[in-house]
Amino acid sequence: MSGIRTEEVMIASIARMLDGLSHIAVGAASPIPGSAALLACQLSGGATRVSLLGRTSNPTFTDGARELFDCAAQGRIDAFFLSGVQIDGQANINLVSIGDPNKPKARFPGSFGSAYLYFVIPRVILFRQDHSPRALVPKVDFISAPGVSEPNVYRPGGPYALVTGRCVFDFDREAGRFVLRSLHPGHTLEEIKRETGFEFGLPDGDAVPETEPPSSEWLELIRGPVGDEIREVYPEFATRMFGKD
Amino acid sequence: MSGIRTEEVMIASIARMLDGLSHIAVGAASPIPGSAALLACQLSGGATRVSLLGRTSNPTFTDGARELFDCAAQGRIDAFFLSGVQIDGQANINLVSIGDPNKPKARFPGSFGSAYLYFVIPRVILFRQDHSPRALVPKVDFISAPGVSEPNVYRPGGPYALVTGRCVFDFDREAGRFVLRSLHPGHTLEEIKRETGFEFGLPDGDAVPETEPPSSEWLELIRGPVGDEIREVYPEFATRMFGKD
Amino acid sequence: MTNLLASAEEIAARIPDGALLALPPEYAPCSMETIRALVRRGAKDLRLLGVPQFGIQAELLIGSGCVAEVETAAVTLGEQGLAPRFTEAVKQQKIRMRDTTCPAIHAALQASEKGVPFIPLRGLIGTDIAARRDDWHLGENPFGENDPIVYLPAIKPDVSLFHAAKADRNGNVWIGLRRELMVMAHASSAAFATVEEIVEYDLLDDPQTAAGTIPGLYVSGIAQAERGAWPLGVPHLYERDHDHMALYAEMAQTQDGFDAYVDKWVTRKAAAE
Amino acid sequence: MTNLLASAEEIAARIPDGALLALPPEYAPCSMETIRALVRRGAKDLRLLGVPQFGIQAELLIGSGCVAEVETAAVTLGEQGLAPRFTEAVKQQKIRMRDTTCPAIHAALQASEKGVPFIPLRGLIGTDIAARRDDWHLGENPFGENDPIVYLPAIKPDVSLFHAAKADRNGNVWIGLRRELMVMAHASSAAFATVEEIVEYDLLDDPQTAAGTIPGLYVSGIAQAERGAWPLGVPHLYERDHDHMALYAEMAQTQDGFDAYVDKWVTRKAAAE
Repeated sequence: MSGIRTEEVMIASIARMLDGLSHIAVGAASPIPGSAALLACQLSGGATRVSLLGRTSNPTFTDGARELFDCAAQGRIDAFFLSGVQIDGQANINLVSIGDPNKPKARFPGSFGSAYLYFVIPRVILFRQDHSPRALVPKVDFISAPGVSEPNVYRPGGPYALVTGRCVFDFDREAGRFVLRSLHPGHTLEEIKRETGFEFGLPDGDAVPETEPPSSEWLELIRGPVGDEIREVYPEFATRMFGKD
Repeated sequence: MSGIRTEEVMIASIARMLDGLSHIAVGAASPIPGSAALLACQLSGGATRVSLLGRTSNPTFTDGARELFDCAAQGRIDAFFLSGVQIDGQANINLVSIGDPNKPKARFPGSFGSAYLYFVIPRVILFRQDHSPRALVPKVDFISAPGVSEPNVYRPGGPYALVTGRCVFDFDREAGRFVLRSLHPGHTLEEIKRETGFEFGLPDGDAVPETEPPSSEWLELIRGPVGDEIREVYPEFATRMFGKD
Repeated sequence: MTNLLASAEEIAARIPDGALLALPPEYAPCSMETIRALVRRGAKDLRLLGVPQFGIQAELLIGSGCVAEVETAAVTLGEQGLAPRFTEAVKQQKIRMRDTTCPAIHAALQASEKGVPFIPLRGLIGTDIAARRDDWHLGENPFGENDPIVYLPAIKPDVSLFHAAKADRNGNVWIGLRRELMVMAHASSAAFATVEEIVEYDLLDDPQTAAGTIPGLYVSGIAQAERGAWPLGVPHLYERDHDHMALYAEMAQTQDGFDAYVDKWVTRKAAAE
Repeated sequence: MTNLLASAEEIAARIPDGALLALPPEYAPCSMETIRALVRRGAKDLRLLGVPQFGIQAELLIGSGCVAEVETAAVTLGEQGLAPRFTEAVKQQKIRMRDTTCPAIHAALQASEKGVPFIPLRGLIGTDIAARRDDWHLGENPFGENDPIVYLPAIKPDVSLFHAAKADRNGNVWIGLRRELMVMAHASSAAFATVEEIVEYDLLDDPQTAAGTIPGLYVSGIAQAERGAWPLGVPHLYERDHDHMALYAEMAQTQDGFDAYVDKWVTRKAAAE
């Protein structure tokens, strides 16, 4: 099976971080993490529960839109996903605007639930396919949700990793910075340094490992049952990735 | 139609206070007010809504046990009913115990929702068939819910009247005391003074009016459809009052 | 994953001594079969939370010496009168009694459901309930002026226990309009239910049924128990057994009478099955 | 009593200029027919509250100059991209924008539902959302030590507006799993709904249906509007019209294009009916 897409490398990378978790929730505008979560569910034989925002079939929740947030606050959600129009080296994310928020140069949809879920879900995985200095900045223009908090702030959750179209970073919560974990096949450390606007750490040892690409078995799942499931919420993504229904 | 029972005089007295209201709620252990509310609903041609705690048919609420309280707090309930093992002259009610609450001489069920609903429902009608110095006391041993509050306490609701087996009192919120409104047929002012443990005001004018007994039309409603409806929640009361189903 | 348990006995075995145990009132289906199993297993030091009030379910546990503390808005047998074992236990100081009021319990459970440490509530000020609750805080509304309001700490039960008409094999439990059972399950560390029937389809598949269903996500274990709420009722299935409740109310007037009731209806009845 | 209204037009006539108007997101049924009627009647100075986020429903009102202020967690057309009229209105400062986050909206509506002036919420601290909300209060947890927490003031909408699959003649509206619509109705001074169908039985009579029903007590008026959510969808009835949404997203890139869209799909379409 050839022609592995960047999205599929990202899906596999994220799915690996979800192994063994009980309950994964997926928010708005998250087709890649959504696919990763559905893949993790497939790989677990159904033991991993996935709550996919916007899905009408197989509802997890029966108490309305607030339940995702309440459920997370109760500690019943192990992993979630956030992106940002900007992400900085302290894992702050910006989903709102570029420039002065009162008279922005660019305006984006808004913060959704990030300002809450980033605090309460243990394993928040950041994702952003476009890996460029425009996206990965030294300091975000607007903090939708901060990567780290003062020690007295209640915060059982926070950033765990950042998966881009070029590489995977771990987030070191103690040090408050990203550490490069692996380079996607075909990408180089020099490229990452050039395309990343923030400082990041390097892994111990001589070389940066390569991101393990999805096996043919995983690709079959991604392009088969996962693709079918994700189509319900993300029809355009599914068509672009996997063709018409 | 002869042989009007005390309960029926009380039901009629309370129903008169409910005329024109939109929504009346009835709590636990309240068969007499419940019957009055159902009578008011009948008299209104169904325009008055009655929410009867414990009734399974015709539910008003669909958000669980909290909805009665939330609904009241929203200002959507016009009238409610409370009783007390003791009621005092400031309309404080006691539903808990006699003597030291840590080692009570007598213990009763508890305060139910009184400590809340007495504050937020505009027209709370107190009822107590047993009108004796034991029940109507100078000062309650335990305040389940206070009749009056400090001016800075949020309190859109409060006591409106007290209906006993002998008479009807209005409650004067400004003065913080009860004023005798009417004597049930066959009862005298001297008797009320003797049987009431607290001080109360007298109406202007020479004589205390007589409580208007229920008309034969009202009695037909009470003993007919109202009795049928109240039986669902209060089968023993209905059997005692109206005979077997 | 929800455990599919064989009986109420197995649920009772999973409710540890000393647990803060949330139970519904008489009229939301109560798992009386598990209550009896708790009596049989000799549970100790339970702390009972009435959501928001109690009847015979608390009576059986209190009279059997299973209870250390009770927090509730009321304990009553309704038209069968005062709850005799509760009344005596309070008078003899055999249990710690924490009086409260219905909406304070609902609100404090909602606080746990939302993962907030407290929730404010109107009313309450000037009551002897509030005066005797040193765990409540009389604070100010920061958005008002000279506007006192009570702050209630969140209540997070260790276990909530209830009965329902039906569940499925994924642990989803249909509770219909008894929404307080859902708040209890959300707010508690563990939730157990007995049910009249375990159905073979998924209750979440049909949107009509799903709207009244607690997802298995919140349910630690279920067991089938037909007529498991008896002598209480289940809406639309069977009525509260008023005659039996009157029998209980009479027998429980004394501890000896209560013990005879338990012997006949709790201990021996189970042995005969 | 709920008013049985003849059309979405009559609902729009009851939503006053300047109202704080709560609307569901694209995926909980939104009364697009009433949104179009509001554009036709030239509503002014509406303050929109997204519960918790917006799509085309806010776009149509903003682009038509009906809106003074927007409070929402997001505005997006989903897979059809950014919301062009919203984006331009923010950049040109034509509307007051109050950024927030989903759970803060839900919590603030629950506060109104409970009749409390505020509710605490975790998270939020250190965000620029909180830094820019001078109506939020950074306080302390009185039950903790050195434990800061945000206090959110209750939000009480003047009107909430939504669409649903069915209602009955008593004003009861079946919303199934879209429970946030119930919170909106509880929390608002007035609630209006368009529905696909008005049924001739009482939705509260059947306990299965009742569990997903907003009682008429909270509903000021209903009107039938078949396909009233279009181009959005109604779960289990019809899908969001992705092709039409793509057409909208393309036309609305400029104000002229948006005006042409409104002329064709809002103004003229109604005149032709």
